[in-house]
Amino acid sequence: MFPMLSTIIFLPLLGGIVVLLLPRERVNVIRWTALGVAWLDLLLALGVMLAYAQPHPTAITVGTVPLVVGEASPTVASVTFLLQEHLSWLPALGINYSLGVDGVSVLLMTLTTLLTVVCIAASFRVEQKLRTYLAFMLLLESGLLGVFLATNLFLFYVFWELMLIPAYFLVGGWGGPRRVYAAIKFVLYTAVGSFLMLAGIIALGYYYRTGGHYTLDLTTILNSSTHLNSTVQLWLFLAFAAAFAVKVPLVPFHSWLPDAYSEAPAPVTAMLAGAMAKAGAYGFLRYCLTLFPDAAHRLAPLISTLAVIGILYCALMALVQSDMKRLLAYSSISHLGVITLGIFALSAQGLASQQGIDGAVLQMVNHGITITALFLIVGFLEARTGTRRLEDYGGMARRLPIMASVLMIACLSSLGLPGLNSFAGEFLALLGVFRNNAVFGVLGTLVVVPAAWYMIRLVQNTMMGVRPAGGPVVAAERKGGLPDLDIGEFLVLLPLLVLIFYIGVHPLPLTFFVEH
Amino acid sequence: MASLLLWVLIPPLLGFIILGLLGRTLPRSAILTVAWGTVALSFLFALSAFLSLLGVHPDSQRVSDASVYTWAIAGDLQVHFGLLLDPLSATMLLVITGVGLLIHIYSAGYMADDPGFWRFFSYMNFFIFAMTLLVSADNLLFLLVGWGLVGLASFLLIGFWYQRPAATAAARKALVINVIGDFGLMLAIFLLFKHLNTVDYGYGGPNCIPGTSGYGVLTAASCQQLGSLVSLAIPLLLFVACAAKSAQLPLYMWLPDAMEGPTPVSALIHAATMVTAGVYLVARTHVLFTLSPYALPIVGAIGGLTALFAATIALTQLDIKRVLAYSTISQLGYMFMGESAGSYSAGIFHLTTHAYFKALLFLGAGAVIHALGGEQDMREMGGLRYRMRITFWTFLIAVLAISGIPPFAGFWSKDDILGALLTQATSVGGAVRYLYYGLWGLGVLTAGLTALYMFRLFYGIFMGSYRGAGPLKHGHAGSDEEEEEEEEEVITAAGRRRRGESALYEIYEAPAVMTVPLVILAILSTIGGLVGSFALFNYSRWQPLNTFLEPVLGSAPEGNLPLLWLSTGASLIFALLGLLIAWRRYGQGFVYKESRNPFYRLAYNKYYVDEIGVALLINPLLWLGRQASALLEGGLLDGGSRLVGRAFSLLSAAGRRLQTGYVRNYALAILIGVVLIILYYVVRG
Amino acid sequence: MTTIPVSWYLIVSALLFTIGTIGVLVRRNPLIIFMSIELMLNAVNLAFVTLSSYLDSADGQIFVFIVLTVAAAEVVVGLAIIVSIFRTRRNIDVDEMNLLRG
Amino acid sequence: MSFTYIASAADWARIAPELVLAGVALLILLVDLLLPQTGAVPRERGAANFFVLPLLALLGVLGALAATIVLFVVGDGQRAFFGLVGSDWGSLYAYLAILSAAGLGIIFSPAYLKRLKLVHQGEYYALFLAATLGMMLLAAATSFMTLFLGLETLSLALYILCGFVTRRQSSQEAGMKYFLLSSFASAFLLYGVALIYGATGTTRFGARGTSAFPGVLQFLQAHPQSTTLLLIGIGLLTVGFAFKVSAIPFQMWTPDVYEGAPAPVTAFMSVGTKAAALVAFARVFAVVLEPVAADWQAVVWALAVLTMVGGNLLALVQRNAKRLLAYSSVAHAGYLLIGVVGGGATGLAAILFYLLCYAFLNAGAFGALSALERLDNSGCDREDLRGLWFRRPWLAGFLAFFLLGLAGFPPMAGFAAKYYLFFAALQGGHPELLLIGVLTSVLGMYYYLRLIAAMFMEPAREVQAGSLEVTPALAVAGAGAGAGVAPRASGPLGRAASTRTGGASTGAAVAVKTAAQATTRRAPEVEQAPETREQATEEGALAGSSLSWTTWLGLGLAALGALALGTVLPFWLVDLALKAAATL
Repeated sequence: MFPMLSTIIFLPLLGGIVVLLLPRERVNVIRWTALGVAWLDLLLALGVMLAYAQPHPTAITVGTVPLVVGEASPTVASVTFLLQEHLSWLPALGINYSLGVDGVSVLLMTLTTLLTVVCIAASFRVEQKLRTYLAFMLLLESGLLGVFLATNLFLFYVFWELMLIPAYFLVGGWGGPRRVYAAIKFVLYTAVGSFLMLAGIIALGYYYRTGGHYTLDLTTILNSSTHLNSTVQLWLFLAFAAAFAVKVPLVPFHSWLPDAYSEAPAPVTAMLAGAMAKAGAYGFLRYCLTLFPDAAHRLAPLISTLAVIGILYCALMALVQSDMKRLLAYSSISHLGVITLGIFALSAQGLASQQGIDGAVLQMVNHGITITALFLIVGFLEARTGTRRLEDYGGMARRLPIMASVLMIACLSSLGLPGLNSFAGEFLALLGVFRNNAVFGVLGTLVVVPAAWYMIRLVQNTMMGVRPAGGPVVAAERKGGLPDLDIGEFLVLLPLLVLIFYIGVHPLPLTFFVEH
Repeated sequence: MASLLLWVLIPPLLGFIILGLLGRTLPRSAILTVAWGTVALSFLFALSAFLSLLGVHPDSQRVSDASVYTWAIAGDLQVHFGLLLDPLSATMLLVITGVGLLIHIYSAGYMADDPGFWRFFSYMNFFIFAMTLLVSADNLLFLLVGWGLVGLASFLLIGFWYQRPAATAAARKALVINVIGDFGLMLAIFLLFKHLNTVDYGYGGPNCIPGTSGYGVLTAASCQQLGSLVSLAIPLLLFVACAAKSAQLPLYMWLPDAMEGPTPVSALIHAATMVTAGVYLVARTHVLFTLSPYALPIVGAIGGLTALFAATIALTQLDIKRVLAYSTISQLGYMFMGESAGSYSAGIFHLTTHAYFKALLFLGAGAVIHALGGEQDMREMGGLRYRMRITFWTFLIAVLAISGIPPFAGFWSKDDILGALLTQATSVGGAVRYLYYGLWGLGVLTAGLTALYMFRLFYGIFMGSYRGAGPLKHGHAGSDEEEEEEEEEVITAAGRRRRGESALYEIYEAPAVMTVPLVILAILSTIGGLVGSFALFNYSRWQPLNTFLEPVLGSAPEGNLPLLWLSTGASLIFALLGLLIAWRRYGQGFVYKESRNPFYRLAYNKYYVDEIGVALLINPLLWLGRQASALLEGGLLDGGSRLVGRAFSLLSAAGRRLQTGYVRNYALAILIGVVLIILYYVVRG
Repeated sequence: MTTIPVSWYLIVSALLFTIGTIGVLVRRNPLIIFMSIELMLNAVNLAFVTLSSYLDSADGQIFVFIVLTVAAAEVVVGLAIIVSIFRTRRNIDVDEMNLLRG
Repeated sequence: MSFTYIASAADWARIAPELVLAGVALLILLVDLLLPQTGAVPRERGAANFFVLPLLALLGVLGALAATIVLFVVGDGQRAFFGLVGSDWGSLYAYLAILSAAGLGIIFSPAYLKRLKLVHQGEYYALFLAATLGMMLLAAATSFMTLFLGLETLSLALYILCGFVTRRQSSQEAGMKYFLLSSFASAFLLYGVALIYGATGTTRFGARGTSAFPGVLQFLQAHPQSTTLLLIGIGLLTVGFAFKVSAIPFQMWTPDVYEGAPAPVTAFMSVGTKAAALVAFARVFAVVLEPVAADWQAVVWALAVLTMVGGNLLALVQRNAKRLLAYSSVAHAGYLLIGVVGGGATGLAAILFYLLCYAFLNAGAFGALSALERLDNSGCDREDLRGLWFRRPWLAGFLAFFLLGLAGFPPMAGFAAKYYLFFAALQGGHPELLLIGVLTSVLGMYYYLRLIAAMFMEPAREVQAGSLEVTPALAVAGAGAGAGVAPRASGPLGRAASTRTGGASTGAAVAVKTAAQATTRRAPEVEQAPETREQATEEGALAGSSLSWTTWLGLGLAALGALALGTVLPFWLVDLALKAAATL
């Protein structure tokens, strides 16, 4: 069988190498090559998505997880990976090159490829070290796709770390004045978590051994009759959760995020927030929940509490930021809290809530779309005026009507306006949470109020109100440097806008993927 | 049949999309064609839906549910986008599209000079879409969608003149408070789903079997014992949403500020339709409100308090739109009082009549403001009856209607409510009955106050002699920045403007496009009450609205005749009393006197609620946020990370100091290592 | 003639070794330091010979030859280095050599 | 006592790799004499020194490698010369690492020597091969005698190589320090050997599973109760090994020597010595002294922990890249000691595999630095590395690649190796070592990334106040600021990433270019006068991308090796290591 998933993962990597080898002066060739690669990858991913949507009789159910619960009748869901690829790598240690997609990863894979296309297209104005920049973007895509598609824990970890390298270089190499600090802080925070996860993975492989055979294959582990005792589960869960909690991030492990997001160039921030943060949530869902159900049950209140604190606390933080990117960064943490909450919406019996999971995954996609749009718009705005401070703006809608409309739509989506995409995800996730734990549900739902507040503040302080009397914005305007969105920028944002509306009106296809 | 409703929804949506995307490039006539045409179409479809419903017999069959598409399936949650056609939604649709159409027409005149003409109409169309969606949805989720979207429309239209800081602030306030309502509604939906596993309304009789057609929260509510806490929480959470949307205590603050929007917006959204969504929701889900014995009394108490509270503020306001805004709040309180008495049809009835006369009031006020070039202060008005005759007469009709003077519309509906309250008070037992007596008293008192402040307003605008200085040159359409700069000039020149009678002749009646809707609404305000109950005259066969709504809302408790007459008499007397006082004080024209009466100051300053809210809630929250941002984020987390880094650096630097570069030190280190190891072995061995 | 107990040899060897160690630590001239190291090696040689004789095993004696050879080689290399340093610095005090530190 | 000398041809065949090296080393000395050293082409530039000799040395290494591989395939794995030298797979596996490092070191040498004008190359390469030979002997030693012999062979050769840059005081100092301290430590080791000899009556190790050549192992298996003599012997032995693998607190020589020595030598010795010493360490402790493991495990455990923590900690604030790598190699020694503590086949296999991976990464990193080092041993400070990416992108890229590999990022070899090692720790029943290793790796990540940040994310260093030169970068930045784009002129990268084209970003671009030139043309700092002129020409050689092709070859090979070891090869290399470890 054609190794479709490997192709999807490694195509950007190869593309990145090709881009690096192109002659430096041929700037347009470089840009379009990178974009072409990203597009091709998106098309492949869409192909896989379509294939996945077909009824698949050949699917082999590879494991069962006590995961899904209807209110009355708990049922056991099966995990089915399609398009599996399997190559022996280090069988002695249970390490294999195995890939596969299920409904969740097919969505996140497509999201990643889409966001890469968008972010690369949005990076057309980058001039500094263009080839390297684009190569790193593509490498980042490869890493992310690997994370979503790997079904062997070792392989997963390899990709998990692999995506850190380009992210580090992108933040640190092309970022703002405090980029070095931000980049190193980002990597170190992440590293503490991921190294603990590494310890966890090693230990997991060690515990899942049968007669001297170790295994790290998810499929094998899920089918295994070995049942870890609850203490081991607890420690392993914590080790894994450390990595995911930093990546998502959960409060109080989020200190790296505002720095990294605000220092990185806008398209990179968009990738980090849109796609990379999802890797953490995906990890929670894919690994923490399925591998350690008992520990998840025991620790769900803890994680949920952190998530709720993060939701409300970061909403408050977003409310008082004056830097637009920091505002969005905190909003991002707040929204990801909802996702985490949805994932850990476990019932009293420790079974996950289908609505919670559906909503969380939906929200991963939605947040990816929305936050990307927001960061890109803010990036466009900053590129025109050179400032991100809200106080410097005001009344821009008159000069930038299209940008104002687009920003408005993205903000509305972000604040969870019913009828737009985020609402669908948030509603389902919070519904799931509420069903199983009313307190978390209520507190989580409360976020809609500050979310509306800070998002509207963002729109109003930039686009509405009185125009500032002086400052960088006026200076930019005097120089004529304040044009509205041009066609290129608009086209970059267009797919995101379309999805914002489409998913809001009809989220069914997405929930279909999650449930099948 | 219900699929007909789809055609009510689609035209305004299309209108919004067309105007939103292309409006900038279209000529005015095209914009108006699209905007009017789509709403008119919508109205026609609503009318035909209504008529088709009338053609169905028996009455209990007058319900039709059409599923359009599946929104999402998540586990055992299935949400379909479906439309429900029943008497309630048909009535609401008729009111919304009808009044909406009139206001669309009116707006063409009012907004004629505004550069954001296209934007205005696209938002207005969007609002019609959202509101029709809200009332025609057949499940709570799409109700929530509509609920949120009308909030958005309201936000967009309040902040229509986005360069005015006051407008944007008002818009933000409206949105945030409305979102608090959404929050309540979401929680209510969660709670219902948790216990009943569905978000559909359901139709037909009680149905306890999940999955069957007609199963829904309304039909299944009685099946399960929900427990007293849950059965109280559900209606209260729903009422949080209603209170936010319908500006009830304590979430009413946004509505007066919302008057920053263009006046047609105030008429359509903040008087006639959107703010009544709460009333609609209570009526729609009244089954849930009866689950707990405490729910309806609480609703009534809040409604009654709001009615009185807002009326007292309205007594003192000088901005004519603010007077109307507080009057709206007060009237909405009335509607909730009526519903709390179990007479939901009375609430809906008042909703419809209120839509007529309050829209008329706002549009009349709009005409005045338009004529005065944006002036909204009562002190700068007076004597306009000579220059604006149509406006004068129609406004008078509206004032009479709202004051509850027979035979105008308001009399009938208000009477219905008060009668229902008194009936309820006499029929229920226990302590609750005192509440209802109290509510009735509040209602009667408020009726008097209503007449007082409305006639104060009326006299202030139209009677006496003109006190202003002619129309402001630059009116409400202040969104051009060039104009902004000139505005300062006008203000500095204001001192030189002529004042008094001579200036009056610069004022002209509004164009026909504005006066025609006024006339139509005046007619409706006059005869609109006739669809209500004639129970007062013991003519029980003539209560078309009640009968029509009965399959949905159930029958209101039957009152006895003397009681109803007592109620009517009392309210009429109070209303006339109010009128009399107003005539005595303001009959010769409104004179503003600074009053030192503390109660007056209190009411004039709206009981300082906004200030208290800002001081107690908003500022501490923001302060907390800023402190946390500085201390927790900057100090503890970021500083902590740095501190850890610093600690390691210090350790490292200390370690480096040991690395002296002297061979003999190194040798010593080796020796120390040797000694330690040997010591270990010696001790061990 | 009474045989001297093995332990005495070993004690002497240990003493020699210790003296060598102290020499390395306290002297600043690399030549003398190196001589101290040679002393340590010879202390080991003494131990080897003693043990070889005691155990009646040739290994120890062979080892001594190897150590001697190696020590000779070390002398060659060490002196070369010292000379080389002396050429450039005119000073071979080890306490002067701390360009590299930290 | 009777001596019988029987050495069969098979015995000689078993040490074929060593023989090849010894032969070629002698050959090089001969060829050096025969090569034309005078005439039209001066020594400093002639092909004789910079092509023939290194090629010969490389051929020697390749020959040894070939012999190793042949032995892998057809060798009998028996011990040679009455159990003095092993030819088992474990030794052979160690040869792979040692020879890889030697090969890379040799490839990096010509360019470096040419730049520093070091002409005595016959000795250089001969000593290089001799040191390699010593390392192999040490790794393959199955008797304390051969062990000591190997140790001294490698040390003696390295003393000279470290001090090879005679015009550089730091180089001489490095040689001297290494010489004194290493001899000192050897004496302890030797004393330990003597005591063990006294306790067990033999200097042979003895092989597992066979009693053909009985040794210490057999003795201990028979008498598992340890005597004081034995214990003290073990303790002193530990010191000797700990010194060679630079475990804390015996690590102090490491940074000084690594910094002072010529970079290619450091590249070689940092890997080779460590590999040889660790294999010997592992063999002696985890195999031979295994019966008394309970006695020494605590000590080695403490050494491992101290070394992991201390090595990483000390590296944190290092600003000199060579010293930093030296401390990092200390830290890596700590990780490797985990394998010794964990023991068992997995632990030993993990050590072997780690060493092989580490060879490519570390040699590569030092090799990249060899292209930067100047005669006065400067050029490797973080300040010098700032903005390297803008001046020499590929070199910076390679260095970053190796540093990331050392930091343990997949897919480079470092990660796979570390994974295996930590796994071994868990399997050996030491989860705490796993945890400590993992956490100290975070510390490690910081300094590697900080160095990378300097190269990639910081502008080339600004000239200190008082300097005569005003860099064009500053001038342009100043002009940019004058034009009202001050916020963007903050650094060459500035916000150019997301800003649209405008005066500012072109200004920034110019700033980059000129800054790069400025740094490369930067006048040497105030140093010893005689060196200034040389250095000026040396700077010329450093400028631009005029790296010698040999350096590129070395970097490329190292990178390829590191990548292959991390991704494709582990499949069978780990299996092989596992099998090899069983034969140690």
